[in-house]
Amino acid sequence: MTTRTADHTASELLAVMSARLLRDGQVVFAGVGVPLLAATLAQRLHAPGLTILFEGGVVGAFIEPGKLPPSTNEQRCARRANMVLGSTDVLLLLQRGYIDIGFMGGAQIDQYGNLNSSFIGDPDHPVTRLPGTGGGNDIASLTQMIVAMKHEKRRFVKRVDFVTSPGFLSGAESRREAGLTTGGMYRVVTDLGIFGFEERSKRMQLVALHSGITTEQVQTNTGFELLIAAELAITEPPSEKELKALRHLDPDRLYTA
Amino acid sequence: MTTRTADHTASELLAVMSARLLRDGQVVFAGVGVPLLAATLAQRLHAPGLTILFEGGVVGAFIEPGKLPPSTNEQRCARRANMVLGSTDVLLLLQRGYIDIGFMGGAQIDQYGNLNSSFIGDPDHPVTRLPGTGGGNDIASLTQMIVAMKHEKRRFVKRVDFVTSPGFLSGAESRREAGLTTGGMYRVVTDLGIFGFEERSKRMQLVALHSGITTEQVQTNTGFELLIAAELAITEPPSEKELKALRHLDPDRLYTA
Amino acid sequence: MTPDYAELCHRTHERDRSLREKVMSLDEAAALVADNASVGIGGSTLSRTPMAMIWALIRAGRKDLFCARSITSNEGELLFASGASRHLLTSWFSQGIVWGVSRIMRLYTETGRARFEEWSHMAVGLRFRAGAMGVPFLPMRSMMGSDIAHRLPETRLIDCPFTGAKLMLVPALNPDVALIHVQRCDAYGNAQIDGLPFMDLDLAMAANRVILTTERIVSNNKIRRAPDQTKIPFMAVDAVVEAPFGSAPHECYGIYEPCFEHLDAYAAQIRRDPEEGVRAYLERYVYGPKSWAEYLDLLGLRELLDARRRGTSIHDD
Amino acid sequence: MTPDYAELCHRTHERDRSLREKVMSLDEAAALVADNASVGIGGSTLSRTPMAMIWALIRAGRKDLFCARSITSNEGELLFASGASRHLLTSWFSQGIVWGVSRIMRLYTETGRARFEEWSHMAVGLRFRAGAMGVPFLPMRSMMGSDIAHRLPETRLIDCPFTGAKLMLVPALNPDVALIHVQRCDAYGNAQIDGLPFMDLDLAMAANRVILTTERIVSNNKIRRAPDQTKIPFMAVDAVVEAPFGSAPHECYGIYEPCFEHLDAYAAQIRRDPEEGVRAYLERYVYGPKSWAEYLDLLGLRELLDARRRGTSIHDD
Repeated sequence: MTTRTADHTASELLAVMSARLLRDGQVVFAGVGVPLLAATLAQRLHAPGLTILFEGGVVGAFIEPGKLPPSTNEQRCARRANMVLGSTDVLLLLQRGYIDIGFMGGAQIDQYGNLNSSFIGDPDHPVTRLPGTGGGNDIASLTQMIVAMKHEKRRFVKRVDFVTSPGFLSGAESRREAGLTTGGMYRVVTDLGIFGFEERSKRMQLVALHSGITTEQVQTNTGFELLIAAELAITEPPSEKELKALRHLDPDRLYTA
Repeated sequence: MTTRTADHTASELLAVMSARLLRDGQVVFAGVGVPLLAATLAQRLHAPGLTILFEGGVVGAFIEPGKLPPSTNEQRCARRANMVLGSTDVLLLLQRGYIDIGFMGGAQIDQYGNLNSSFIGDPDHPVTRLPGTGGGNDIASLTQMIVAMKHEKRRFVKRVDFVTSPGFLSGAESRREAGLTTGGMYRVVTDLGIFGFEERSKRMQLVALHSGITTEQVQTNTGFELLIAAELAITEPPSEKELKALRHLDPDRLYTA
Repeated sequence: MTPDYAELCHRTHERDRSLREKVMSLDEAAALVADNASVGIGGSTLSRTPMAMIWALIRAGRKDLFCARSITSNEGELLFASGASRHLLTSWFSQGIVWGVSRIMRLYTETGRARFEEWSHMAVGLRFRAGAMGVPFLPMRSMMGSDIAHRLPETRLIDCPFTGAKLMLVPALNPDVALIHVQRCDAYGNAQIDGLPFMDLDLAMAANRVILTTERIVSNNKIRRAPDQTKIPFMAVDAVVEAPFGSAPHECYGIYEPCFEHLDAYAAQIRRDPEEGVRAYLERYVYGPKSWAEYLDLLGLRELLDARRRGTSIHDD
Repeated sequence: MTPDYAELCHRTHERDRSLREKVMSLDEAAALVADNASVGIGGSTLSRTPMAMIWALIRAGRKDLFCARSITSNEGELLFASGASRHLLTSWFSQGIVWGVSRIMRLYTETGRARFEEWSHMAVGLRFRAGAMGVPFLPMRSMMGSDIAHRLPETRLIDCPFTGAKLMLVPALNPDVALIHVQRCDAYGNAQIDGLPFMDLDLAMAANRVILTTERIVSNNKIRRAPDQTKIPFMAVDAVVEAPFGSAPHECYGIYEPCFEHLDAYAAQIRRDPEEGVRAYLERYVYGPKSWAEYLDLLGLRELLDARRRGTSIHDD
């Protein structure tokens, strides 16, 4: 699978497409990497009143071009923010209902939007021990989610090896029944397209293809049977303005290589 | 009953006698009025390493002579303190076990050291609605207590009309059984003497008489049968040095009239 | 009282939480508070009392507010006597220990004209904190065994599922609106608080709407130069009102101390005749003046200057 | 794990909580931490990591520490590789997202040589907070339904006694000792923290002993001029160690940023050969130097100056 074109990298595509999903006035809790970059991009381009929060405790962040932090717990995140809070307290803002969108990357996702960032293989004898949840579980449990990730068959699986961050669990009402009465997966953005979740079954559903990508291509790169929205959209390719702004933010290609 | 002598007022006696009970190095949570004054006096006289906390959120307070605050929630309490905290957090220090002594005044006390500062008479149809607990209930529930109050028969009753701040409840193990597994009444200081609590029954016990006061006088002014310690002490009258320091702290007689 | 979680979140989602200017007048802010609303009042006793906002609500004729405050001083007397509130939740209610037991509180509660609902100080704080955290309760270890808890059917005594120990659970308190006075905030509502914060941070996050009064509105740039000094985030704030001496005759840490002469005179007037004393006070100081500035003029420049001289001294160490 | 309350209070009462000087050397402070102790580590990821103290504990040959930290970077790799810890509780463990998945973490956990106990970030925070509050648990609304909770027998899922809703209870975590690095504190341990506080305030109050390292020891007079800037009270602190660049090669807000070149080189060395790479690193940077100053000299003045130049820029806005 290759979506890298002469014009932009897959990561750039992810950042631009996810940035477009954010609306002015929203309050967005963003993880490090593409989410931080995309939220900052949205803020610079079409959503100046977007409020960005970071897990490190930053409320109303303003990231400086070329000074992207290596995690959301660095002083670079806090510079010229509106407020800094303790880590627990910033996560409690999610629990109190202050956040519109949680926005993060994913290592492995399944048809119900459950994310795994803990174990590949049997958790007791893992093939790979991944870095873990961080605030991911909290964010995914407590608010509407956008996930940005590269589209690979091994990452889009029928059932994740381990539910680190809950999507719709086993679908239908199971999330609510587990005690998670708010939030849930809203969109998954990949380098192939954009995905929602069918209302009743809560199964992943292709809602938009990126320009030049076919439904077959997406299905081929997905480890479970995809639902396809009745009205399937085609996204506009990243504009020059978007890419220019993005590259201005991340000139060292820290997150967009 | 009169204990006002040419030398000092009853409040001054209370302040001096309670100050003497405090030891250097202790951490004392002090209420407004005589407790604040006595703790500050102890700090000036014999316990320079005494740490004073106020309900308003002050840790390691240093009160200025002549600038006693009208409550422990005023900026005068915070001036040159080591730390200020939120009200809830300073009370949580009690719950975390950081405090050696809780120190407050009392409106009405009973033979088990229960304090009433809420209702005189039937709580549903009170003769007098008093100002209430403030942090009193929290302090008395969570740490060893010293109470300083004027000795009057109507204030020393067999059973308080209402348990605002728990002493030993109905005595013996009842405090522990109610869930209060730490703390309890340590000393009651009045203008007649000093009182402890008998170890098993948890009934109030006279442990020291102020100079010139008789056991009979104390019993006459007490609404329940007092236990008398086997070795009854006689306190030293307030010294000139103590009274001078006290009057220096409260020149306007805000709390020592 | 304990809100359904989805409903609580829904109320928050409905609010405009974006970075936007929300400066308005005392009267405009008063219009955000409906009769019968539950109102959390910031500060404590004589400190950072949102007096200007309470003053505006009484003038606006607000009725039957359910008010909650950590410790209540004579602002509670004015709320009762004006009819703005007939139900106050607090841990302690009197003008202040040096002025003795409140005659107004006694008059209203002993005759059943109003209710003083008593919780321990920490319980009030933990109820706001539970509200701020978005949880339905918090556990604590006081109020057990006392008669206070017996009068509060909303408490629960449990055996800890981890240790078996007895614990008191207190329910979240999420007021419809919080009134908080601060030293400074920007036009978006990013607030800095100096000195004793009391329960204001939890109260702000617990409430479903926050009205800030502030001694001074500062630039967002000033806030963003020291984001670790921000105590209340703009997201939580719905109205910003600049009200100099907004706590007078109470104090505002680092700026002014209480107007003690005024408070002594008030106390004496109440002592002489509670009902008539407070009526006359309301007439003269609350209903009488045409504006907050005119109210301050009645307090008197000499006393305000003296309060300010005493208050500023903490910066001179 | 959840302590008996009387025992918890007893441990606190036994501590000398008086206002006293407690300045000591890194080695003296390291002697306060026993093998097998539970250790809470302040800061998060690359920020305000108490690196000097961790460095001193590894050099002192400490074994089998149970460590807990909000988010763990390469200090966790050094703890595992040195044998100082074989059990780390955290929400995320890798050097940092830009360096990929930690090869050391993988090596140790996948072969069962050490344990990475994973809780959600908020759960770690609420466990410290419960510990700080002196309650056995706190309720929360995440971790439900996920596989994380299934691997944690210490959690409890309850029906809320107030609302009937499902809630997750997480138990208090009261480490034997907390290691916290701050910008400044006085000789008594009154600490001021600039910038992101992470979980350090709760951690300090939760722990049964606190060791502070500080960029600078300041006078108690300076602390008392701004008591509302004190974040950790002296009462909670048992040792104060002055350690300039005490978080290097990590950062300390407002003073220096991370030494990125050093961290990149470290990552490359680990990538080439995890086992040998970390061994060589420990030899050169931890066991090799005679003192903290000599360690800093190995990091290199040029890189420290550059880190400082980048770090101080936040004060220039």
